[in-house]
Amino acid sequence: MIESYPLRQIIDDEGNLIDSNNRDLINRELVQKAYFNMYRIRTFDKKAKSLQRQGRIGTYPPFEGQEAAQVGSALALGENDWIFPTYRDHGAMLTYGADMTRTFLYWNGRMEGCVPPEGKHIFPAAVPIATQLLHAVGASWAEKRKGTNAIAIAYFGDGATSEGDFHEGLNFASVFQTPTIFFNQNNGYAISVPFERQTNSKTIAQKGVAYDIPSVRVDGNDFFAVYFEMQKAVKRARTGGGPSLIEAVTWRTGAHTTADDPTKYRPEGLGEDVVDPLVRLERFMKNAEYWDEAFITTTHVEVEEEVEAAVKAMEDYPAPRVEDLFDYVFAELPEQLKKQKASYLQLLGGQ
Amino acid sequence: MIESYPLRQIIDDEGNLIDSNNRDLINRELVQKAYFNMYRIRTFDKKAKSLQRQGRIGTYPPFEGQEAAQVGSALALGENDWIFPTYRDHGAMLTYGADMTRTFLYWNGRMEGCVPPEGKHIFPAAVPIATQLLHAVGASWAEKRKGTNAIAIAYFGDGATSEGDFHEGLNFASVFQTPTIFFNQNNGYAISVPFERQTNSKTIAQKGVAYDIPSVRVDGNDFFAVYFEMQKAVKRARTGGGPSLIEAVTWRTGAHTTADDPTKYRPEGLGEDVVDPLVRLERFMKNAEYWDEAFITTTHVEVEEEVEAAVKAMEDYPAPRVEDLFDYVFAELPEQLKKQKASYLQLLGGQ
Amino acid sequence: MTTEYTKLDTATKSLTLIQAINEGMETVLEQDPSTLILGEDVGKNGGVFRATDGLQEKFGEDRVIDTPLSESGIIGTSVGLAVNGFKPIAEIQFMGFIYPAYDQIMTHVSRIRMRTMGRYSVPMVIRAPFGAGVRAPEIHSDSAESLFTHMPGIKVVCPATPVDAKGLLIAAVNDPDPVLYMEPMHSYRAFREEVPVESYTVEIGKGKIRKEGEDVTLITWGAMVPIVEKVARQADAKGISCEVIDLRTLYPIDQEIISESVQKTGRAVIIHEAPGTGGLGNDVVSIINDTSFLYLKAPTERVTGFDVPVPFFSLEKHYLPTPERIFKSIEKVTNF
Amino acid sequence: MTTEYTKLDTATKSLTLIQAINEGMETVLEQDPSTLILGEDVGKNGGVFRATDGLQEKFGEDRVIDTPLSESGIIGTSVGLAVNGFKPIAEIQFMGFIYPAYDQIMTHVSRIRMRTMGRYSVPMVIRAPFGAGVRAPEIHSDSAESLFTHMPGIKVVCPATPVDAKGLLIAAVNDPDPVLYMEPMHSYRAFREEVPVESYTVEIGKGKIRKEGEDVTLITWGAMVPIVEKVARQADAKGISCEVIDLRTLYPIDQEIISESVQKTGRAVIIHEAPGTGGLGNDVVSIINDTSFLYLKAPTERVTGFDVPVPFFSLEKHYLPTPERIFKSIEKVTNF
Ligand SMILES: Cc1ncc(C[n+]2csc(CCOP(=O)(O)OP(=O)(O)O)c2C)c(N)n1
Ligand SMILES: Cc1ncc(C[n+]2csc(CCOP(=O)(O)OP(=O)(O)O)c2C)c(N)n1
Ligand SMILES: [Mg+2]
Ligand SMILES: [Mg+2]
Repeated sequence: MIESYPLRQIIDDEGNLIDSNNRDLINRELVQKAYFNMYRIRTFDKKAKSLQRQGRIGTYPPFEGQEAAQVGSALALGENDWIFPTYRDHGAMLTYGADMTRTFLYWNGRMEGCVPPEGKHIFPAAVPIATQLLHAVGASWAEKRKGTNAIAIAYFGDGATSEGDFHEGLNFASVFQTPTIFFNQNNGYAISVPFERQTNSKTIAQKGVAYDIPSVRVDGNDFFAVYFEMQKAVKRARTGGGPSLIEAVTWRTGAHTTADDPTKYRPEGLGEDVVDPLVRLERFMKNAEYWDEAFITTTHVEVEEEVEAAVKAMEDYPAPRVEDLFDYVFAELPEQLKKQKASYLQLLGGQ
Repeated sequence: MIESYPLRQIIDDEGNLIDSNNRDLINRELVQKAYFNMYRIRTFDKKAKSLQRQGRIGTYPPFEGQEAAQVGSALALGENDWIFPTYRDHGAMLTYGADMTRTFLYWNGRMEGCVPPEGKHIFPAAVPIATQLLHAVGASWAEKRKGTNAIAIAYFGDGATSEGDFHEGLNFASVFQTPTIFFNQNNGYAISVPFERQTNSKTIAQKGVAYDIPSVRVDGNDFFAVYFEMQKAVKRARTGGGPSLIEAVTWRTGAHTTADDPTKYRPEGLGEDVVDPLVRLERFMKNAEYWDEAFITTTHVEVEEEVEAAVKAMEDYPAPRVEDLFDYVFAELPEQLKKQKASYLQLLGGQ
Repeated sequence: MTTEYTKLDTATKSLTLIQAINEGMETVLEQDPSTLILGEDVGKNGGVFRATDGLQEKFGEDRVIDTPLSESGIIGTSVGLAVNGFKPIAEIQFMGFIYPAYDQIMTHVSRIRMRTMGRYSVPMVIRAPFGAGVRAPEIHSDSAESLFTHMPGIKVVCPATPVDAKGLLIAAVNDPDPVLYMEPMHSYRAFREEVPVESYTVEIGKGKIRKEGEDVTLITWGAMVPIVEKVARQADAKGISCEVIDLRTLYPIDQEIISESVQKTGRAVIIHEAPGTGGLGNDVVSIINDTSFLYLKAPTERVTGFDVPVPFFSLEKHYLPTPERIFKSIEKVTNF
Repeated sequence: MTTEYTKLDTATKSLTLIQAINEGMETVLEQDPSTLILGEDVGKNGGVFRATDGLQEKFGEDRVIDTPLSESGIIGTSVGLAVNGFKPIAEIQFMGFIYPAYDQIMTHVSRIRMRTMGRYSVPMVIRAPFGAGVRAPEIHSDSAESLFTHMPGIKVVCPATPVDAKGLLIAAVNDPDPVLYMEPMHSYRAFREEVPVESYTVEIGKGKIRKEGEDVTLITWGAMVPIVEKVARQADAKGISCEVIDLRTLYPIDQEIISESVQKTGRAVIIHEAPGTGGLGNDVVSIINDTSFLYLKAPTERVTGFDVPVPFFSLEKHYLPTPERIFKSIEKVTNF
């Protein structure tokens, strides 16, 4: 089966174009967008880890190593599309337009972190594994019913493919031919469980066969490969071709979360041969003469400033309101809840 | 995909051997066992429908048309295997050794109907769709752990393939290489929903690809095709080859249950071209000179007597004990339940 | 504004409960193009109980949708449809088959509004026939309301009569929040009532006094309502005047109707089908404890399903609260 | 025979709650070759909380099994293993992730013994960390006991201390019926206790008086126990003598320990983390109503999580019962 799903690549580990025919697909604008966003979310991720270590935010699941997959997929989307991410996809969310301050707030235990910018269809990160696949199917089904050409993308990990909702999501999408992209980041591990013990198939892509959903396997650390395969799937979805499954093979460089210790379960040295996707892009930029020191410097300065500002805004954010515990459960507070709120606020007030 | 899963057949609709090389696979004993069991469960099924119409049992889901699939699969099992059936698989259960009186009792709302004969591993029929697949995986996993060569078979319908438990079951079986046979009866409908709207794949067999589970598609109305494909899967399971998926393509001749009206949803005439599996077997017996009037007559008499006796035994069965409502919830009655039982029995006694 | 149907002066039709549900759905499908029905066998077949009979014919396959056999799928895709402008009415064929969708309901349906501070919401209705007494196979007869009244973020309603069935259905669809709409299977075709032809709503969160009385308050809902009413009349005949409250909404519960009645009678018996332990009856005991302690002349009684799984149907009449058990409890609170 | 650990005169070790759980599992894996552990990350990783630390190393991959990420799969295959001679100890990583397995637990785990009249049974233990207060992400902090105490056919236990943790774990594994074993995450490493080195059991179905008192009975379990004990001591200091009951088993509940205490004190406050509506607190109110009505000097109070989903962690301290809320209720029942 694995032969039916070769790993699609555009650039190799050294940053060389594998097939020179693809040269024309790539231009400066795209390369700079890729670099800017990958560098930006890498910086965010590093900052988040360091904030966690200092106790300034809660447990945090780093996405280091998955930047090409997250940026490559998010940049291929259009304005009116929908994204349904997991807890590890804040890189994709930020790229698609999520607010960075709010993203920090999310990891600081604030529900403000789930509220997307007005007009952006960014669903809050799904914590219960694989549940969001069905939401993406429903939201894109709604677009199809409305007759727009907007689509939805569901992000999920290799571990998520073991849950029933993965299966039910792909089956619904296929039966109703919804414009949904199932974007899998196979980062080799679900916490401590390696992909080989999660399932017995050699690829995730082949799972699309069960639903007759077109599927590909792509090098998830190759920004261009991800981006171009995404474009094909996006086009298929927009033009009535139904759902697609993309397996982006990548690697979780760090721990599952800041509370996890991968030395407990990951053989030493494993993954050391994986070339960091940002390094790979940099190599390509240098090889293909896209390297522009001025752009790089500006990017670094700009991103550093943005991240610092977001951290400051997060820390200066007004304290959570106790009222928020009650006010959003229903559109209107039921009588009982009103009483619970009033009596608790009174107790707090009296202290 | 459908080309990869041709419908395996041994005899055609006219009861002719398709490939004469297979002649030696078949012998009188097998033919008579097939006929006896198919005729027996057909008679049971007819009786059950008629009892339901007379209000002598409750709602009943007939399996008419699926006898070759149920008998062909059950006869391929060994003494110590486990079967995990659905509500529509009483034909397979009876063939594997379930008690007929108790089977009638089941459909008369009696839990006695769930108790298999001592030493027979027959799980009660699963009503919540697809849940039993996981039980079969667990039970066969237990056999593997014990080092026996016993296996388990899970029966399920086409509709069941849409549930998450179908997926989780196949994934577990594949990961742990359990000796499990997933035996699907694709009878064309899940209540009113035709197979084409249940899933978008042309076959159920191809769903095995998702787990790298060997899968075949077999003519489920051809007793021999089912039986021989089952034998292969059984052998694979017994010899450490892990799970198999068998799609037996068959047809639900009648209604989903006695409470269902298929004319509401099934196009007139659909399925009329399907040759009844018992007729097909009879044709083969006649063509291949296995027809033996004496055997047929004895079988009919014997089966009629057995069924009548079972009906009588069901109707003579001691009335359900109110105590049974309480006594089997736990190994030992908790205090509260003891009180509930005592006070209810007292109330009943006082009437 | 919600109009109590009793105030309507309008043409009526004699309908069973399930016909009233069907009419309610027809009404909202007509009124609101964003509504759609989805579930197993709801389309061509019109539902295994015929609740959606004729609706696909009238509104098309695009509005009344046969789904794959997949409860988590039905609810999970409904979430996506609901956040993106549609109002799904999802049918779960029997309440005992809602469990595969429990995760989606618990972690998403009920939480999306709160976690997004109102940016997203999922106005949807989940319909589910429930209850024992119709000689159904295993798992078809569960009463699972407690699993949802304990789940913050979803409302739970349960009509007992055709008039309430239509009005609560329309109210549930109009509600900005998710509503579980429980249908007492046993009452589907048990009796008829004159139901207004036009559209109306019954307010969610309000119980109804089905019968006034002075000595004991009987609190119940769903298929137990007609049974309790009957017992109440028998008790009256024996000189114990019973008031019967049909809760109609199980969350948020109408605390006032309970406390007012119990403060008047001083005695209460709660009757429901689900097992007593963990049953909603305990919540009602708490409400009485909290609001009416000093009025109580006797400890509150609960008459419920026993703490056992709903049995096979040959024993179900012993599982369900019987008139005898109810009456015994009425006597007990009266003679305390 | 069950031996209350207090009767043991034996060597002890100072352990945290999670270490005691680990020891309990080690004990049963040693004692009974049919036991096995399965779950997500329980093997090589030793569990995300290290509850199964070292066990795979000691007992092998065949006894301590890393499964795919699939809760229904874990419970469903455990059913098959259990009916065929094994005793699975299934870990659900956090109680908020038990919902995908709810169908398997509700329709099979809890019903197999009854529907087969005892021919098949599923002696298995489902372990699940639960509760808020540890700054965990969404869905990681649910207290879902009511969804299981309302489910006939399964027992529910919840240790509050290391000694109970080990003893209840061994009892749960030895029990012929399925047991949900709830682990108060917040107490995992909060304190230590001297725990007997040898094997012992704590009887399922028996609560424990953690502190004696005369004026008010405080009833609680899990991570609330140490908090309630502390409030009780403070109340004592202010002249209100509090008795503290740790239920330990949530089903079948120890009615006697509740009624005896309340009949002595005449006042009760129930404290738990789950939302009040549908919470187990209501069952306790019913037990008091049923057994001790005439002894009551004040309506029973409940201090619980509010009727809202467990919030993001910045607000969780407001969601959980606080010492202030508990003390206010103690005063309320005292001054009634
Ligand atoms: C239903 C459910 N079960 C368990 C968990 C606990 N959990 C959180 S992340 C995770 C592993 C997910 O692995 P994968 O899908 O590969 O995504 P990754 O973390 O590698 O991005 C687990 C088991 C959960 N969040 N939800
Ligand atoms: C979880 C669950 N959902 C719904 C049902 C109601 N139901 C009973 S049988 C059935 C159709 C099953 O179709 P299929 O799997 O093809 O089996 P068949 O009845 O054709 O043998 C449905 C929807 C159920 N029993 N369990
Ligand atoms: Mg992963
Ligand atoms: Mg079928």
